[in-house]
Amino acid sequence: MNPFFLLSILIFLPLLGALILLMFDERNAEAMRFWSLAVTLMTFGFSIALYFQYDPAQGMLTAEVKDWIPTWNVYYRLGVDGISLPLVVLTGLVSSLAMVASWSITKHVRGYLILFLMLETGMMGVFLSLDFFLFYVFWEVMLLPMYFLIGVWGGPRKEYAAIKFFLYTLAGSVLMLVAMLMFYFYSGAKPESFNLVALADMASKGGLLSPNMQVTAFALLFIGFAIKLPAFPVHTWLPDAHVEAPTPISMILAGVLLKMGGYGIIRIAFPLCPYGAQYFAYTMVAIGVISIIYGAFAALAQTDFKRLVAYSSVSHMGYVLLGLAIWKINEAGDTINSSYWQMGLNGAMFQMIAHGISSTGMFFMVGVVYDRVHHRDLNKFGGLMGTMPLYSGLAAGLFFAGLGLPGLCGFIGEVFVVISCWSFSPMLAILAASGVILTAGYILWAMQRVYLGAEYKGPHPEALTPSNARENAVGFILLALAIVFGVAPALLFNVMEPSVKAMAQAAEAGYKQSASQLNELQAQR
Amino acid sequence: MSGENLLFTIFAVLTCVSAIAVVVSQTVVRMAFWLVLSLGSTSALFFLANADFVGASQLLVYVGGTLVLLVFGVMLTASGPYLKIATSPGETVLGALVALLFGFVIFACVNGVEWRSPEAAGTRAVAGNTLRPLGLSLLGSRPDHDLKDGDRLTPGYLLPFEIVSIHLLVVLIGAAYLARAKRRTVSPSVQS
Amino acid sequence: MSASLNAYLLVGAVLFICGVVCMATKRNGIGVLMGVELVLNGANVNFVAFSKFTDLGLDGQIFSLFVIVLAAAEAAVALAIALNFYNNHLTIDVDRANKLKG
Amino acid sequence: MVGETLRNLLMIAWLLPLCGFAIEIFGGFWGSRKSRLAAWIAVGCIATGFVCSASALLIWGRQNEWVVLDKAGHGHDEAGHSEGENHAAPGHEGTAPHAEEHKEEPAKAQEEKHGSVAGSGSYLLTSMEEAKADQTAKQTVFSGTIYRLATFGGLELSLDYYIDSLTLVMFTMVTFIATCIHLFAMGYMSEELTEEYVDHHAHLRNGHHLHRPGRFYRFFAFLSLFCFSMLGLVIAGNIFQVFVFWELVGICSFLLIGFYTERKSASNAANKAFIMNRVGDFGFLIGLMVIWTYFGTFRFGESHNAEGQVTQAGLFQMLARDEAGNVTKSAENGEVVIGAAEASLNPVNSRKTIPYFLLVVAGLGVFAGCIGKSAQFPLQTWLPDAMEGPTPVSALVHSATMVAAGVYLVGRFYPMFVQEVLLTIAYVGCITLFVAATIAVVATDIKKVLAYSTISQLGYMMLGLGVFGWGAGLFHLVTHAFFKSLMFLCSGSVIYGCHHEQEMPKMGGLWKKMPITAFTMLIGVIAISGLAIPGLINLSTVFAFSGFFSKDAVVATALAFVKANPAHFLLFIVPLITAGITAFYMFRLWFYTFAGKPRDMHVYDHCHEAPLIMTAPLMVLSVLAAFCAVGGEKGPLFLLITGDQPGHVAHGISATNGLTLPGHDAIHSVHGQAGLLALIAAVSGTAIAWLLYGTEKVNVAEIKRQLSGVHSFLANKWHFDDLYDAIFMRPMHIAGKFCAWFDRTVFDGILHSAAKITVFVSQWDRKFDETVVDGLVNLVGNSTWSVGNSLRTVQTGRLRQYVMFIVVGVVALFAILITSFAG
Repeated sequence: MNPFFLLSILIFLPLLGALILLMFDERNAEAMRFWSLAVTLMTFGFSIALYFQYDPAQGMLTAEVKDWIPTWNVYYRLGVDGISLPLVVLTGLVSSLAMVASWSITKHVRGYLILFLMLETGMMGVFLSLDFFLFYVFWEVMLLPMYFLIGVWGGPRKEYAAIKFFLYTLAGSVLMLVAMLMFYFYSGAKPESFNLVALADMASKGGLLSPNMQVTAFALLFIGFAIKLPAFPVHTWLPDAHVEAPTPISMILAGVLLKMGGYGIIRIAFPLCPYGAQYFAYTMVAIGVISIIYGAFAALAQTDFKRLVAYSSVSHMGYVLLGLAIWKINEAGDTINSSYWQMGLNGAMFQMIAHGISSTGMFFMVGVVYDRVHHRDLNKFGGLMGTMPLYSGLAAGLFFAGLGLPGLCGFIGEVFVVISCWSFSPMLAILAASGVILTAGYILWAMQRVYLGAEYKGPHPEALTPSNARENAVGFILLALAIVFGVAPALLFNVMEPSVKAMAQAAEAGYKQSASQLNELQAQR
Repeated sequence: MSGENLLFTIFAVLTCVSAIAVVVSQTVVRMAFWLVLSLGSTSALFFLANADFVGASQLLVYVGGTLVLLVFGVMLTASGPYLKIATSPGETVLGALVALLFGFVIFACVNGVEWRSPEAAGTRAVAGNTLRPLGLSLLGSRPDHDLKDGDRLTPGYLLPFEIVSIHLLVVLIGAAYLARAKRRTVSPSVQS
Repeated sequence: MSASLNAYLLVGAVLFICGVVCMATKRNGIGVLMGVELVLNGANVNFVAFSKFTDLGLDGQIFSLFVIVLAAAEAAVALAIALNFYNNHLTIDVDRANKLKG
Repeated sequence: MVGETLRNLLMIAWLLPLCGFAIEIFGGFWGSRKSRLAAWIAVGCIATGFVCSASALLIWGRQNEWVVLDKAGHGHDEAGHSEGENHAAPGHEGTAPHAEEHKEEPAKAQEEKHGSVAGSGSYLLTSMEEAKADQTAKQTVFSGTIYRLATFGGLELSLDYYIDSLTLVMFTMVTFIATCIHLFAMGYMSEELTEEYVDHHAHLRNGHHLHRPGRFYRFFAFLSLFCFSMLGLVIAGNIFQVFVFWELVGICSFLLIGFYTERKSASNAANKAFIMNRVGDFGFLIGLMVIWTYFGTFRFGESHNAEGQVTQAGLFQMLARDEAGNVTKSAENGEVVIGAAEASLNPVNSRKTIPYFLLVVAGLGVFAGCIGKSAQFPLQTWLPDAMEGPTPVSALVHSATMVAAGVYLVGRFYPMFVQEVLLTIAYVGCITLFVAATIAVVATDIKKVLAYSTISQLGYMMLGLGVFGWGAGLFHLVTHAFFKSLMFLCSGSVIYGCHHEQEMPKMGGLWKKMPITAFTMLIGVIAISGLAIPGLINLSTVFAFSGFFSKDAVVATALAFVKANPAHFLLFIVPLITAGITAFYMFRLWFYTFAGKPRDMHVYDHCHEAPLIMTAPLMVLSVLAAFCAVGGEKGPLFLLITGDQPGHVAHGISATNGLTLPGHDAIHSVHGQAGLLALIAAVSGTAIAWLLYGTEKVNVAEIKRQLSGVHSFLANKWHFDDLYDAIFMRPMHIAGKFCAWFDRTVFDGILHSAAKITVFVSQWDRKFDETVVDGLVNLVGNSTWSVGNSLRTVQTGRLRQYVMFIVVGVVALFAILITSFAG
């Protein structure tokens, strides 16, 4: 199939599916679920097709450019490269699995499914758009369904969580909007453009923004994306949103939405303001390290199972930020740890995918027991290994993946990021490495309290029936992927590495240009 | 005083006097009579002003049609006390005052404006036998303009003509609908 | 008194003022209608006079023709209304038709 | 070609257990809890692995014509006779019978031909096998890449293999012991072959014991996974791969310790083991980071491209050492030179040097991992707790193989360690061996005694490595693996026979009930104690079991070290004393358990000897425990292990400043002295044990009472657990609570107060809106309304008036126009 066409299909197929859902009989929830599952699976299938069509050597595959608002030079511009492709496939996968997990939703099924599919459209759009304006639109498109999905189908404090999520994300996107307009009006691009590829190209030649402007623009973008990531100290929306969201939405939230922060940084913030990125590199790494440690400590103290997993996300996403930013230069403006930085970038990208798998799995596993006993108090579990052996085995596998066990996906991302970090800052590297102890601590402790032990200590012990085929299927798929990526990370690295390398080299060149401009300015003074 | 001027003076005076008579008459029937007189003499004025077709129409339509209609109306409604509804003296005085004021305004306008003569505009004044040019202009051709400019055809009054035709049809139907005999639905108590 | 433009216009003015006063003073609905006819006629006289004495040309006559036709139509409808009014209110006094009073 | 064959064989041995694991865990054995099939699969896999490893060892030996064994013949002529005699002796870890056959002729033939070349075996690190035809015969080290994980610029991460004599010995040893233990476990775990297993150690809230289905298959699956991980660790050709499998053995250990998941103590112990290992791994990771950043590669050996050219030097080649064995320092900045061969072989890094202290950090980092894994001071506390696992696990994982991995790694990574690191290793080992031995003296749980003994012995190995006895430490590793697995299995047999009674005070006199166990255990005890009979055959030899030789080697190296560096005299005194303590507590264990009168008749009456499937491995292992080290440092095992020892080990390091490390000659010169001292210590320890526990003439309880302070100190394990609880666990939990609190109160507090401020502001805003803005609008509206209201009277509804108004209006307009224009 024509790849250009494929990209649009990926975005709009879920939306089309949502429209067709309107024709279903309201009472026939089962049919609607199957239809939505079929739509998400088709989308996933198309993303797989894209994966196989994509040739890592060709770099950015810009496709599908159409006029949208020609007066403002806004285009419907889609494209895919090694950075976005894995995330697109991940989106397809997590959506499908979350849809399978959505069988437990019985309230307003049609509305739920429609919002769900709209959400998928938004997510796909964010990862596929190459026009900043389009990106921004999809970013917002994804926000609303999420708000309703948490606010309507959530837990007891759903309104609070939904509003918190909404406000945080909105605050981020407002900052992003400001930065976007900076690029548009102050970029020196004539005619003014939102074209990310063109802007990145200009930036790498030093012609986009002046160094000082880059610092401002980067700070704006970074805060916007850090909220989504989420990084310390703007992470507090995450535990609430995760805890209150229904299981499938938690899966999507952890599996895909958090990745948008990292994706935004690597796709927009770094290429467009390399000087700003370098300016904030140490800050970013420090924030990453703090997120790792702080998230792990906070997770250690939780008694709510889902909250623990949520804080583990904060901790794990800290590695992403860490890996992205370990870019060190010397006085001359040359990058001195080029290979290590690329390793860090790749590791961060891998960590995003790995976290997408392990965290999705962990949330799903929490959801499975929550569906049965309707509580999440860690101190009131125990002995699930005896009553639900298969489920516990799968859960253990996924938790180990989150723990960063070799052979499972979490290890590669974490370790690659950490060992490449020394070249940037030994102290931060050591702090980041200490995260492995804390991670082991909270994950093992949680597992001990939930799965191990002689007997279940909470309410509704009779409801603890062995997991059904649907749940097992989701668990198996995720665990299998965790193993596959843990054993054969080259599957991803082969796709990502060329694009990441190109990005890094462009950023290095752009920094050098900006730095020399700055030097000239100072010399004139 | 030429014959034309004489005739004009006679009819003009007749027209004005009849019109004033319409105003001052107290009964509807008399008003109708004076109105016929006034309109008839107006048509004579039209003839004097070289507007023979308009004058004919005036006679036919107004004097022959409209006034008959009015007279019918008078007859249909003129039952006993309503035949003569007196105007209050105050209103009469007010009316006279207003008439005077308004008359002053119009007279002032008429006399205060330097009207452009046809010679100054370079056009031919309309003279005699207007039936043919009127018909042509209603059919879309303006002989008075077109002949002068030679090659330019203006649309004339075909479209207004058609609109008026339709309008008349609609009015016909509407009038028939409104005036058709029907039962009285409103009880006297509703009237206040 | 010569048949000049001003003379015609003065005749038209008299007709017009009479019509207006008629409208303003007659309480009989039919009387009001007659006032309207007078006003229209005054206008017609002016049109025709302009047609003759100015560069208005045929347009003046055509306008007066339209006015005549429309006046006829108006008269027909107005009479129908007057008759309806009479049927409903058992009077033709226009002062009784004050339902629109604010 | 040989390299590929070796690689393939070892990979089969390595990957088979993984296949076994997959089959056992996913094979649906939960449907038939009474089936032993899973166990047979596991045994089959690991036994095949053993066969492959043994054949690999043979192929390797034949390929290089047993050059390593020949080296000894050349180096120590006077030992030639005894070596020849020892050939006949059984032993040498199972492959010996075959190995000996092949060894005879080439060994003689080589004496003339390649004697001098073989002396520098470690310089033969030319790993591409077909590189030079004439060297092929003597090549002993093979390395290469199995599988690439990722490449970034010049950095490459891959799974590699690095095969030398140490790898092969470890492979053979691990697979052999694992096979024995698998077999033993089939008997030991047979209670799990049921649908209704009653766990007497897990109590439900209603006071009943827990009933659950048996998990026989799962145990063997975990064992197989462990074997896979352990072998992966041994074959690893780069330090990163070591780390990968390091973690994997850690998780297997976690799974196996926590095998009885229902027991709180078991899962606690599993967690403790894993987390303490992670603490060590934290250091390991730091070491990895330094190495990665400065060397740009993790590989031990050189990397090659498809044509066989060397593309990048390995770690071992990069660190150059001068004649004296010191690392080469740059003349410019005093930093250590990297990549002595060709600078271009290190394409990643522009750095050509590494600061010396970072080299120390890297070494200490890697060693920190070893501390965790090998339960060295200060991370030793997890190992005794790990005895919560089933006894075969203790035997395999927590004595013979996994915990020895730390020692193995120190040995493997030896070329990268500088003097300071080695000294640290030595002191850590020294402290560990003493602390653990003292605790073992007062322990009463049979497995705990063995656990502390393991820690102590691992300390010996570390000490040996630390004082430059590369061969001695690893030699002790192998011999210890045999006798300690033997003793653990014996204890397993006792526990099995006594129905899961582990407390020695309840035993006694079991000699009569379980003779095989008691006898094999005695062999193990003698071996670990280091008893020997000198001059049985002739004056220059001793007759002894394996433990004597290896411990002798360690002590001798320590003595040589102390002679060179008198300031560190403790490094010799402490192990010497501890040798006595070792003999004491081991014999205490044996006397306590097997000798004397039964102390608990209930236990005694129900006690019985284990079935053949459990005793057979005991007997096999006891033979090996006794004789595997035959010949001592001139015996085949030691020579095999040291075949590829790092180049600078043989000569020692004579530093101009800092530590002097002893070479082989120095060690050899003090060998007899050290052996005698160690023997005296061991004999005295044995004698005291016999006095206290064997004869029952001395009142042990009275001694205990008089030394109650010391006793409780020791019984509380030197209060390490309390200490760690106080300085690590509690602060960690407090920090966790603090973070959670901080999140809830501060961050959310800021958010909420921001929200409150917003609400407050909006309330004012609302008031402003309602009063000012709405007021204005209302004002306009109201005034309009009132104006309209006042004007409504104008709307009379009278037609005629309207006409009048129009007229008046027109006139008025006119008047206004006129007046305004006029004006």
